[in-house]
Amino acid sequence: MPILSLITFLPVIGVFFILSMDSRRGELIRITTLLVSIVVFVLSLPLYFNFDPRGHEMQFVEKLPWIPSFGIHYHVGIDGISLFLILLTTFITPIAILASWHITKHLKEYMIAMLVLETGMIGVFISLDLFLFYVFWELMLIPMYLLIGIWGGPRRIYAAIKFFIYTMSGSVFMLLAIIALYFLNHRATGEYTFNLLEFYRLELSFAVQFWLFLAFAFAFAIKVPMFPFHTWLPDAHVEAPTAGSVILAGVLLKMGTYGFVRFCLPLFPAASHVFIPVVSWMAIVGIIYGALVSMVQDDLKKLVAYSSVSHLGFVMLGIFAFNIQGIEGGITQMINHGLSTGALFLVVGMLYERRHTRMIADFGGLTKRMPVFATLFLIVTLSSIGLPGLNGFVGEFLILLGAFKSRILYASIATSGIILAAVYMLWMFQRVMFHEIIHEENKTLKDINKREFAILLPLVLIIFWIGIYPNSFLRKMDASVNHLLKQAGGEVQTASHLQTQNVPVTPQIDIVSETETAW
Amino acid sequence: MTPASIMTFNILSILPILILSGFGMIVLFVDIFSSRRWREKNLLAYVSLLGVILAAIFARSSTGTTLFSFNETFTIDNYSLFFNFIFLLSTGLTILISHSYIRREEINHGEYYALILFSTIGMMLMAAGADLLNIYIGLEVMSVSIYILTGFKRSKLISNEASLKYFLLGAFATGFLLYGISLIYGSTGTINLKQVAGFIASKGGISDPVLLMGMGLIIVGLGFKVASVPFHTWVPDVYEGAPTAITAFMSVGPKAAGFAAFLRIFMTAFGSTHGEWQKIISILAILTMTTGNVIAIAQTNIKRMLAYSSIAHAGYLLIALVAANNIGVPGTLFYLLAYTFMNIGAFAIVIVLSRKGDECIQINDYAGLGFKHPFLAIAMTLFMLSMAGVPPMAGFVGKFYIFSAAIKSGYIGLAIIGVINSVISVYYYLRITVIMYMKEPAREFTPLTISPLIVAAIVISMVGTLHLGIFPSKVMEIAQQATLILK
Amino acid sequence: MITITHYLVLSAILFTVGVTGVLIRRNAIIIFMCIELMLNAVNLSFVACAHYLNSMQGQLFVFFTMTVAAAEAAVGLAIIVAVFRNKETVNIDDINIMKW
Amino acid sequence: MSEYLFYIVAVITVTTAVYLIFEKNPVFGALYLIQTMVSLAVLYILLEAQFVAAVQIIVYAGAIMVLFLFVIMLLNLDIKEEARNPLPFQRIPAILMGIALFTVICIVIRSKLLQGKQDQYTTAYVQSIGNTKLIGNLLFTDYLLPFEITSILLFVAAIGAIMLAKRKL
Amino acid sequence: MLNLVSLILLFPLIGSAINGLAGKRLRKETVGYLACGAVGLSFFVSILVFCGLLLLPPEERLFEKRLFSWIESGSFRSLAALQVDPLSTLMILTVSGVGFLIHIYSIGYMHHDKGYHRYFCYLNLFTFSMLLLVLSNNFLLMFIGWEAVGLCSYLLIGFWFEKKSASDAAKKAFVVNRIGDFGFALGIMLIFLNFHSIDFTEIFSAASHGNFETGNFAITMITLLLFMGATGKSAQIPLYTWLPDAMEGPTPVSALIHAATMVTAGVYMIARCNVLYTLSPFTMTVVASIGAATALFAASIGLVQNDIKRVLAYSTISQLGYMFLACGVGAFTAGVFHLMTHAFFKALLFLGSGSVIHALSGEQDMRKMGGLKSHIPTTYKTFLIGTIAIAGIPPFAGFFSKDEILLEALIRGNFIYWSIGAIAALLTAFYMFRLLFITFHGESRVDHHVMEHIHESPKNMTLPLTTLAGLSFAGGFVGIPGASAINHFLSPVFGGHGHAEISGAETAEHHGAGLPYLMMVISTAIAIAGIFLAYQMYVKKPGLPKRLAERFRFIHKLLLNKYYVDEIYDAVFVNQIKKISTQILWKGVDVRVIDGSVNGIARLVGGIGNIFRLLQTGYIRNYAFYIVIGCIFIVVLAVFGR
Repeated sequence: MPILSLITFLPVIGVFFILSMDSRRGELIRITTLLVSIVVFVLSLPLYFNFDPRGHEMQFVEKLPWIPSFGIHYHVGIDGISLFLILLTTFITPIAILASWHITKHLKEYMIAMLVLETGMIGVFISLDLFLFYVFWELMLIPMYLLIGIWGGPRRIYAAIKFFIYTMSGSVFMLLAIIALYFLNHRATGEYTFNLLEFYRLELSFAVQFWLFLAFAFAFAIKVPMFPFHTWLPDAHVEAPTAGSVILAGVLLKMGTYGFVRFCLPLFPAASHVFIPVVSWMAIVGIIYGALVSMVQDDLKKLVAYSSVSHLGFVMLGIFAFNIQGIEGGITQMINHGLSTGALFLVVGMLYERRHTRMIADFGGLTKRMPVFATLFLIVTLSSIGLPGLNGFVGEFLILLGAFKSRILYASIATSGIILAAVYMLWMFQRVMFHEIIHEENKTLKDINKREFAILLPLVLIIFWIGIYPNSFLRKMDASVNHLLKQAGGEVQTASHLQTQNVPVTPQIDIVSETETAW
Repeated sequence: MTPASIMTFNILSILPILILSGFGMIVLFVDIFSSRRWREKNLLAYVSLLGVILAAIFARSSTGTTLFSFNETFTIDNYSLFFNFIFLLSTGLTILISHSYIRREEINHGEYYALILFSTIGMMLMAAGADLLNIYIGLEVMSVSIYILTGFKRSKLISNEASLKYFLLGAFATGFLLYGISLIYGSTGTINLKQVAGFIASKGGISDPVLLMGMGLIIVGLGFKVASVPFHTWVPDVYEGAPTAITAFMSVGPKAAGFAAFLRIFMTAFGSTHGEWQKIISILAILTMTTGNVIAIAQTNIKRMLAYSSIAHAGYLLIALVAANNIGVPGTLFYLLAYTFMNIGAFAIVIVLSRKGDECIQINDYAGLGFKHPFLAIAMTLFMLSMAGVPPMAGFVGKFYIFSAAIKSGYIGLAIIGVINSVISVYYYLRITVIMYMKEPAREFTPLTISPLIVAAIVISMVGTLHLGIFPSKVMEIAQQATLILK
Repeated sequence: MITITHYLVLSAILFTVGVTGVLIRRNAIIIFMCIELMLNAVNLSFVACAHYLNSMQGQLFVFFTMTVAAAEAAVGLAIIVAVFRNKETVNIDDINIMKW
Repeated sequence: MSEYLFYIVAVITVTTAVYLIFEKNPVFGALYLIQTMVSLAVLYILLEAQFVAAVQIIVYAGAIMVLFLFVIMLLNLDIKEEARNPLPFQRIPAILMGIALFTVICIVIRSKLLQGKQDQYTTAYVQSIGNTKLIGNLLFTDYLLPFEITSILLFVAAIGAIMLAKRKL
Repeated sequence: MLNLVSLILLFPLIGSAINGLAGKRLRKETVGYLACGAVGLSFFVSILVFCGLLLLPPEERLFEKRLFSWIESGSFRSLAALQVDPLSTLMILTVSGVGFLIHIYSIGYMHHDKGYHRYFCYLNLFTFSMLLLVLSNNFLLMFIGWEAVGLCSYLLIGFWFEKKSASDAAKKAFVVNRIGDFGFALGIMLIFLNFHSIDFTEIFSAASHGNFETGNFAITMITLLLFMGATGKSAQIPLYTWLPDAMEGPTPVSALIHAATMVTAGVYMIARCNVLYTLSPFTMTVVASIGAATALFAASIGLVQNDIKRVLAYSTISQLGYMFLACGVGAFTAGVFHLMTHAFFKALLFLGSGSVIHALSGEQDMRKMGGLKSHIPTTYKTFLIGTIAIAGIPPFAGFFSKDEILLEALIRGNFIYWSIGAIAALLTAFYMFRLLFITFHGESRVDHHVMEHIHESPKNMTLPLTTLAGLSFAGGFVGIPGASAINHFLSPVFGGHGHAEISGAETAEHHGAGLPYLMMVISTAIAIAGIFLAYQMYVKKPGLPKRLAERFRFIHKLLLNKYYVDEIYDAVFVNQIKKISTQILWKGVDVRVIDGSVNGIARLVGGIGNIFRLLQTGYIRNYAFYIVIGCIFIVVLAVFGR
């Protein structure tokens, strides 16, 4: 059964269902969308159970010619790395849809956007053909852009455009790099293809790797977002509707880090090694910087958004540790961040729905009125802080351990991020949930209802699950990560000889031999 | 070639041209003899559409063959057929979107359709001409028809002005083109493209300044037609002033014809001396893209914005011309086809939304459209995103081919500037969607009367845009086949 | 001996004068006449080349150019007339509603 | 002899052309242009292009320029251009541009010309058959298509002239 | 019996879960009994485990119970496994035992509180975390417990979250602990890097088999980092500031934090890693110095505090300093011993003070107490016992342990350690009795309203008091010098080092056998001196303290304000960081620089567009001019550009 295609395109089929519905029948539309997304989730579960953790090869592969004249295929498959990101996507989407129950403005269009978004997101993670990947990569941009721009807050237009243009400006360079790879591959093998697995076999000169890495990394760094490219994130998060934020934080940001793992490292190992210091320092600055700026925010969503910058910094640090702990930690942390930050946005959204404000100063003392909510909020907060026993810790610890193994200094500085995490998160929690209630409006707040509980509970359960028994996740990715390390040149030590090489200051790219020019 | 040489003549090769000219006359006759009521019922449009369809059918029937007629001054090959198809498509779509527009603007005359058909003949001649004379005559037939069509709203000063500007500048630029042809003729002794190529081959490259200057002047003349900077200045004014349907037509048909001639001349005649002109064209490409995109950002009138966007697209196409390889040349064909769909689609929506006297063509007038007219808004979004180069729309695939071509031939800097430009372009294309979906309407929408013809045009454009975006393979293969002849 | 260069220089002079005229004149009709001058210059160049090349194509081209010029003249003058009807002027500096 | 003729005619041509671009009154402008065209016709004869020379006189100087004059009269335009010049800065650069263009062209055409294949239509050959006949021959063989297309062009021009200039449709 | 060990963890966890999830719907009694029962059962199992361990020969007293593999990644492996050995057994007995008593006490103390079930949920969770900490067999699992106690302290300190001070204190506790955890985490990583394992047994056997020479840099770094963790958790300089603030929680919580759980974790951890620490003399010096300094420093602050719980808090810090001093000089047994006795009497003192506070309807300021002796006799008596114990009067528990530490400090350390310890002991005796005198003796300064409600605490509160009083009295006998049961018991863990008797015997040869006894006398004398001084100042001449305070106003103020450490931290770190974050990073770098440049580019492009569109003048002549320029340009490029 072409299960990957099924889960990818089922939402699109759902779109057609919804299109046929009367836009006045809101409840029907909501339930249909939810059902579709749940079905997708259920269908994605066999991926986990039938996934063979022993092999690093792509599994559930489907390959059909798409644009044969260009060697472009509809080629999908997953390994232990993408597996969890797909599951995360299918898991987060129903939750996000459930969290959009209050949407009444243009509901039909909203739900369509959600479903198209899901297709785009899954597509990104399963594509093994770079052209296909790029198509999905851009495809998911549109619904997200609309979600922010139509259903967002007061500065939504600015945020939406910023989001779109930031991502676009990164990805066009990636497109060029993909095309360059295509021709390089042709020169090496004589075959025209966009097959990622074929590209893995390429042996590129350092100069070429250098530039291509830059192009790819630029696209991904914006998406992650890494430090100097992050400013779209707070705006996008603040303005996006709750579900938008959840998906943005839960899945979209992962595409950047996933891109590094899937493309930059195995395709350009030598360049990746050379860039370790750069990326690591960007990650570290992101960790500390995100945390510090997060600390002083007075808008809840902005705070969580900046905390994402910090968390994703950890992921990047782990990935560029170039050892198994770091990368496994990084992947785990991707999932963790999706869960806990997604949950935080949900929580903030619930507060926003009640009070129509996100200013921390407008809250205070909510625990008294909303004990259940407080408990769940606390768990989520703690997960975000990285409390041992909850999911965040597993990822962060492995990342730091991995980073520590490769560069002690980096890890030591980065570890201080966990202190800051506690500071900004707990301070926020304290200001929102503790103290006496000073605002009259807060005195009549209702605790969360069943739907909201149903939204948060699965997240919390998985937060505990990963925290207590992470091996059920780690085991599945072992083989893939090991293989990745092999492709990427293994532990960082093996790369030392690369750094002593004479790196040209501005490496020249030579894709085309003269004979190729004329046709 | 003796004076009494036997004329090689194949009726099949000029059949589409004959059909079109015949239908041009028929439309005029029908216009004279039909009653007002029939005219109201789109009769003229149907007749001309019939002509276009017939022409297309007969053009289709000669695919795969290469026919030289009139002693190799005129060729029907896959290349010209591909372009014929683009021209007929744009003509057909233009006819579809014209009807309600010209009725609203009270210029519903048979001459309108006849001129469109005649200008299509000019384009076909440009694409099929194997010597410079044919190309020149084709260019003139096309241009003169369009000068008239531009000024068709003769009671409107804006239309007169556009017409005058287009005419004066067009004639001026044609002067340069002609001068270029005369220099080429003087240098090589021939105006036949193949023979020019042969001359260059026999000399082992161009060293003759006269020939080089001729080539440069041809770039000027054709650059004017395809709206390349700095010969683009007529574009915004003329696009704004012309009847919107004609603007749509102008932005695809003549542009495609310009590129057809451009490619034919530079691939066939100057193909072996790629190095002589790639630098010039690449500078033009950079200037064209950048100017078009940057100024488009500052526009508030949608027709003007689309005009600058059309300039920018010409810039992308010039990249492919620079690359001039087996991806770039068919890529140009593909891109032009895609551009036909998306641009006419966009103008169709502009027509639907505008009022008599070309009101409501400020971008801000589209505020709140998104949920008031979801179909139109979705279609517009689709076209805008396609032009911005977002997958899975045709525009993306087109750009993909063009950048691939540039990279393949090693023009990485050009490709980088190209993608930066396409990021800039995202801004103004997105602005349309922003205004449609995210702004509150400034005023009530008066109910629109939408004729089925224009809906058909929009739907065809949408399907075309999506189909070319998702399944570009077939068309690209055909385009690749088509351009083999240019070698 | 009159060489082709003589003719070409003469043609170049005429062409340049025509171009300059287009650039500096403001009366649409005179501008149009300047364009005609450019075309004439080109024609001269064609005929001269044809003569020295012992070729006929140049003369043919000139024939077509003239035909085209006639057609253009008809259309162009019609346009000018149309403009004049609405604006009461043929001064192109007054004809710029559309800009920027 | 023909040398002197060339120089005389050339001077006349250039002079009238320059007069054209500096003449304020369009009527005189048109007349100067007619004179230019006639001079060119003389040159065509010098170049043994009798048919073209005839057409030049008949079509160009005769038909087209009369049309010009007709329109000038129709619109009653025999007045001077207004003194108001919104673009006073363009005059000098325009003339400089013209000179630059001319310089460039001159530099270019100083190079070796006529490297192309010499065709068969030598003076003797042409004279043996006749210029007009040869042109006619070519027009109805190789260049039949453009010839026919020009009919469409003229048709279009006719339609255009009517559409645009007719007072009432 | 040892297999039951996982039950020790399970009971409190279940108790916590039930109370947390369903406590709201349960009856108050059920909640209380459930919680107490859980810890009680846990205590009971601990005893069984203890017995089970005793049945084994001393060398084999090490038992591991593997539950499941927790985190595995490459060569890194962390099991969820429990380790039973004498040290952990001692700890679980103390923790569950004292914890049990505190639970019972809480039933009465918290009876009126609305968050009753929440409280017990946290309390059980706290016990669970601490038990996990001491039972874990590797560093990472220990780290879970380590952080979890931090979390529980956060929850409990901030239990009355509506009070700003409480929630502030809670946050402070967690954050300061996190700073320590930062070191601890780095320590774990460094351990893994050097030992390729994080299992205690593997690491310690590797370390003790001479793979690392003494003074090894890596080991020194590891131990220093771990010690950093310990300073956070066990409230040592410079990370002690959270502990006094932690008084904002309910009093039994303070008891739990100070006596049985949380703060002892640091000491436990260092004792657990004794093998590593002994390999690094430098770290040992650091530990001892910080311990000694803290002991003195905290004691000096304790002298002038007026909040009854605050005095006790500083006394805890001071006593913890002692324990570190002991560990730092290598006397791990003494440290652990003091940990245990301290658990008894500090729990007693806190619960006692809780009883006082309870009686006075929540009043904590000693200046508003006085003369309570007769009103709450049981509390008084037990409190007295506790005070004597902490002051170090024989034969109470505190005496033996403290005396041993001082002795070891002298023998293994140097005179300075000893003298600091002695001065601190003097101060301890003084301020504890000051507390006792001000609270229970002299004139009553209690409000009228409050006075009317004064009552002795209920049975379920006094019962733990008396039990703990008994333990405070008798608990020291397990460590009588010369026949120390605890030494024997712990010797498998501390092996060749940290064993008082062996080393004691060695040193005895140098210093003569009489030294221990001499020291006992001296320390007793010191304690008595302190008590006497307190008696003189607060009972005999109540005006004297005030005069002294005026005389040494600067010092008094300095002490009263706790050396302004909090203020300095605020000024130097907290405020600066906030300021930098807001002004420079957020509004500067983010908004100005990055967003500014991005928007600037956008504006620039738009601006260029607006300028360039002006070239589009609308004049045909201009357009023609552009064409000519372009033409010349192209021709020149084409002809001459080659």
